[in-house]
Amino acid sequence: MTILLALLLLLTAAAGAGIVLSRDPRRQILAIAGNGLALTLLFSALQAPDVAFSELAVGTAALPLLFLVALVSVRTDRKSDL
Amino acid sequence: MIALLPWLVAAWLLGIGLYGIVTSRNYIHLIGCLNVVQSATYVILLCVGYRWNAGPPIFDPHPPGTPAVDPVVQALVLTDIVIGATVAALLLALAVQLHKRKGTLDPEALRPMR
Amino acid sequence: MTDLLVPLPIALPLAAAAILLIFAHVWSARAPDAIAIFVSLATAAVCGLLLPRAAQAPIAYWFGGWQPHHGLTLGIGFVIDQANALIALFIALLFSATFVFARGYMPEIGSHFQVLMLLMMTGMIGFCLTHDLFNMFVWFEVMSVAAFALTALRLEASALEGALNFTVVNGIGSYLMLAGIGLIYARAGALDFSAIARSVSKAGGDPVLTAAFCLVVIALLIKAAIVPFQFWLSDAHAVAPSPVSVIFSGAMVSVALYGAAKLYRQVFAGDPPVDFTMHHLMLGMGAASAVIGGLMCLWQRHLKRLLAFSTIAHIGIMLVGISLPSAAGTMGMMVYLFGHGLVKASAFMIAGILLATYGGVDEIGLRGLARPIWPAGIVLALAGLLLGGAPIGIMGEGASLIGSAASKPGDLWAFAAITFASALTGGAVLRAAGRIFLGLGRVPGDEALAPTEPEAERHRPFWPMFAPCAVLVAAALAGGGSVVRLVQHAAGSFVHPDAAGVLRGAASLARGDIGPLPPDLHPLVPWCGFALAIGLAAWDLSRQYLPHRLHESARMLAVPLRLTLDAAHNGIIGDYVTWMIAGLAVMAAVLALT
Amino acid sequence: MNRIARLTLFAVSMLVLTAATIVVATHMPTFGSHPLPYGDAVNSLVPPARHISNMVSAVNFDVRGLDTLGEEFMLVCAVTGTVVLLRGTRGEQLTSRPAGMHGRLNAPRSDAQVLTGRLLGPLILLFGLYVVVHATVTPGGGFQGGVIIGSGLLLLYLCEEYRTWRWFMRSRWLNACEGGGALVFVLAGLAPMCQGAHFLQNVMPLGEFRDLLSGGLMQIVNAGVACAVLGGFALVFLEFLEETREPRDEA
Repeated sequence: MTILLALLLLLTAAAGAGIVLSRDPRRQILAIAGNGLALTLLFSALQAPDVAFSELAVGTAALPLLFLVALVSVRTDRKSDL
Repeated sequence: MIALLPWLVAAWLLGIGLYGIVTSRNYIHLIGCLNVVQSATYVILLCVGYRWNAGPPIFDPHPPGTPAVDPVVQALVLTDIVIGATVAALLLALAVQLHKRKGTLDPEALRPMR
Repeated sequence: MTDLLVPLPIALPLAAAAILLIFAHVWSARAPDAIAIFVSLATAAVCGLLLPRAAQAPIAYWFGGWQPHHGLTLGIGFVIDQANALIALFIALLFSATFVFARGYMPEIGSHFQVLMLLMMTGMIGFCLTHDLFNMFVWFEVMSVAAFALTALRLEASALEGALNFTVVNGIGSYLMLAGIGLIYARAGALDFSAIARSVSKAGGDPVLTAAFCLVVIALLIKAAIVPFQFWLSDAHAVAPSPVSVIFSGAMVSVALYGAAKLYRQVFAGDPPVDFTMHHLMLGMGAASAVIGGLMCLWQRHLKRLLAFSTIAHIGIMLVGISLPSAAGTMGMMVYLFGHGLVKASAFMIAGILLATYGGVDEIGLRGLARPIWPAGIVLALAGLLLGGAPIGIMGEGASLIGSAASKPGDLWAFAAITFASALTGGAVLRAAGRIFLGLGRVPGDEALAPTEPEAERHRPFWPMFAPCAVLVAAALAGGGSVVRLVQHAAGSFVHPDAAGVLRGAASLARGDIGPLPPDLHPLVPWCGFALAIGLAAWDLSRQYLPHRLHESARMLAVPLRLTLDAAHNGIIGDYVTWMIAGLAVMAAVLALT
Repeated sequence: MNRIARLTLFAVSMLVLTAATIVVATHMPTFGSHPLPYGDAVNSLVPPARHISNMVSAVNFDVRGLDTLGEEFMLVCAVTGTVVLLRGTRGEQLTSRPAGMHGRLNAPRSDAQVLTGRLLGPLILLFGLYVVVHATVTPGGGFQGGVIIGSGLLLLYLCEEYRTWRWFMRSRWLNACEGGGALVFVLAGLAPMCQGAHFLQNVMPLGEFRDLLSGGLMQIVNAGVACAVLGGFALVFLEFLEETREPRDEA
């Protein structure tokens, strides 16, 4: 259990760094979804199924979708520089 | 070591998120970094309420009275997740509109009114 | 009866906001305005009814009926003492006045403007009344999120940028606050103020609790725009719609500071490192905010931006009041909060009137144009006099309380700083009033061209806009004595809360006394600052009559400082966040060195 | 500040803060084995008092229900703000009607896409509903279910025609759903006061332990939260998607 928790904590740290370091917004969406997944796993290991569930719904689905839709809106814009 | 790890991971997330915000050249990327800062708070809160060899605070198969982790912090994190998602939506809306007005998402290309 | 009243200050506006939203497509153009005015007045009435009850003994109310038992709090409580009730009443009244002022402001977005404003009011009231740390955070967020959205309402590029900076900086602040709450929970295992206070007094000097205090207070100081966390404020206030700026400056920033005072006096009272942080670091930060805000204020020509910087200065003065060891400082801060709120709200309303009538707030561009609406000029000049430190009205009383608390040998520098700062802001506002409404101070050459983008707000009739701001400024002038009496009574149970009583389930009026007030200042002292304010205004307005070289050399003296400060307020979010982190680091370093 | 100055200041501050973090971390209570008086009290007192097995839901909807009330209205704030900001240039008229048929978002869907969507869509909505009603028994609840349904509606967009989707998604319905859910929550708080109880006090019959309908007032609050979250998320997605229309659609 100890090892698993430690690994998951490190995974979360890496996933967070992944979001920051993926400077291209398109790639960042994947990183955000990955971070959501890492947090979901961590929360389940911390015996928080309710929170893991919402993180799954929000962090891996709704939030990346929001970023995606926002990015599409920006790219639809004529003056786009992306 | 495991005793310190949760707090160090939380501090790391806070620090790397802030680094991302400070150096970001794209508002959408910056909003993603803000989410990293926020995930630090999830880690702190849930780790504070954790207890070795305890089950989830849901007494469905097992009867009430079995050792369980703290339900209060979990409720707080649920609230926190909503806050994060909604603030992100609001920020994205601001960024989309700003891009319409200015044609760029680079924070350093923007100068508010003096 | 009391039990029926307590939840209403939040339940009423929440229900009204929900109803306004559900039927958003049904309302006629005027209905949302009328509903919002009615609901905010009703909320004020409820707070008014609670006030005398709270004066007898603080009202403790447990939501969901989860009374604490055996000293353990499960649920969330509201503890309404006289100070909380007063602030809630003030917020509701200020919102009522603002809704009257804003009638017909943004008909094109339907009832959404009123929904957001009502929710912001609820957030502030909940923030003041609650007795639970996380609940305080939730209401703080309600207030913040509404504020973020309202800032950008005009959808100009500068409004969007201002709102983005505001949201990101304050968002980071609220996550820091949440991290602090996590640390407190780890140590105290509780979220109720009284329960945390009990743990703090047991674990005196614990680094975890000190760090938690810093994190939570930083979030509040970011919202209160204290140097070096102040950068977002001038960007946001200057571009927000005028009714929203009225609320931001009049209530939002000072309410956040009130929260900080509450945490310090009621939760972390007597913790040595916290005391040290407050009395040394915060005192310095307050004085720095006052001076930097005052200087920047003097150098602005965009009236709303000028007023925004004066808010930074006056918030700094309030922080000085809180961080002085004497309880009279805290009491002075509360008096000052009401006075400043009323004055600054009316000043921003005048700016709104100018925007609606003349389509601009550039001081030089409007020179002499606003003569026809001279009553507004009188109000702006009165606001300038009060901001400048004239020892009259509520602000004067508050300033003299803070001043007398600061006039001890070790703190005299802080006293000098706040007197100087308030003279600077007063001078700036008086100068603007003289130039815009009297046409004084002709400016030669290219300076006369407005560098700011054109902006305008929806034209509305003058008198309905003017009435609320005249009422506010009249209240600020006339209310001095009665507010001081009320606050003096309230400050007793604010500074010495009955924590044990709350945990038992029945709070009683504690030792109801803040000790002897320090002796009053010499009656001439406040007039000195005031004279400086008049002098500053006169200097700039009469510059066409002064020798050019004299004026020019005085200006050149200030240039290096001005350029440095201007360069720091550059609107780049990365810089703002860096300054914020630097502030955090300074705080940590100071604590580590002791 | 230029980039180098900013990074230097940032690095120096972070160095100081790292030291502070290490000091604080070594003083933190031991991870996983320190007293949790609040949580333990909830775990031991609430199941007999409220007859439900999911303590997180109990804290969210009952013990600390006021937090959730505030959170719901914060959601309302953020959604209202997002809607107002995004609508700004289009105006509401264009949002309440679907845009013209031309434009890239109305690209034809393949049969496989339509089929998957028609099979998967209802399943997701059902799953969301299941999550909502099981709030008091198993993990999940109004919030999670609301998000699932709100985002699941997006699936309809991906596989059905734009017109069909817009027929489902009318901003005034979603508005009413969002505001209505929030109003239900406030009323659920006010109603017990008619009986002389406190705001949000759980005075309804509590039902059997572990029963689907246990928890009394929590069920109503849960339903309100689900509505508000569903409406809010769907509204945000709707407005963002409207934003992706080609400019010429608006002519």
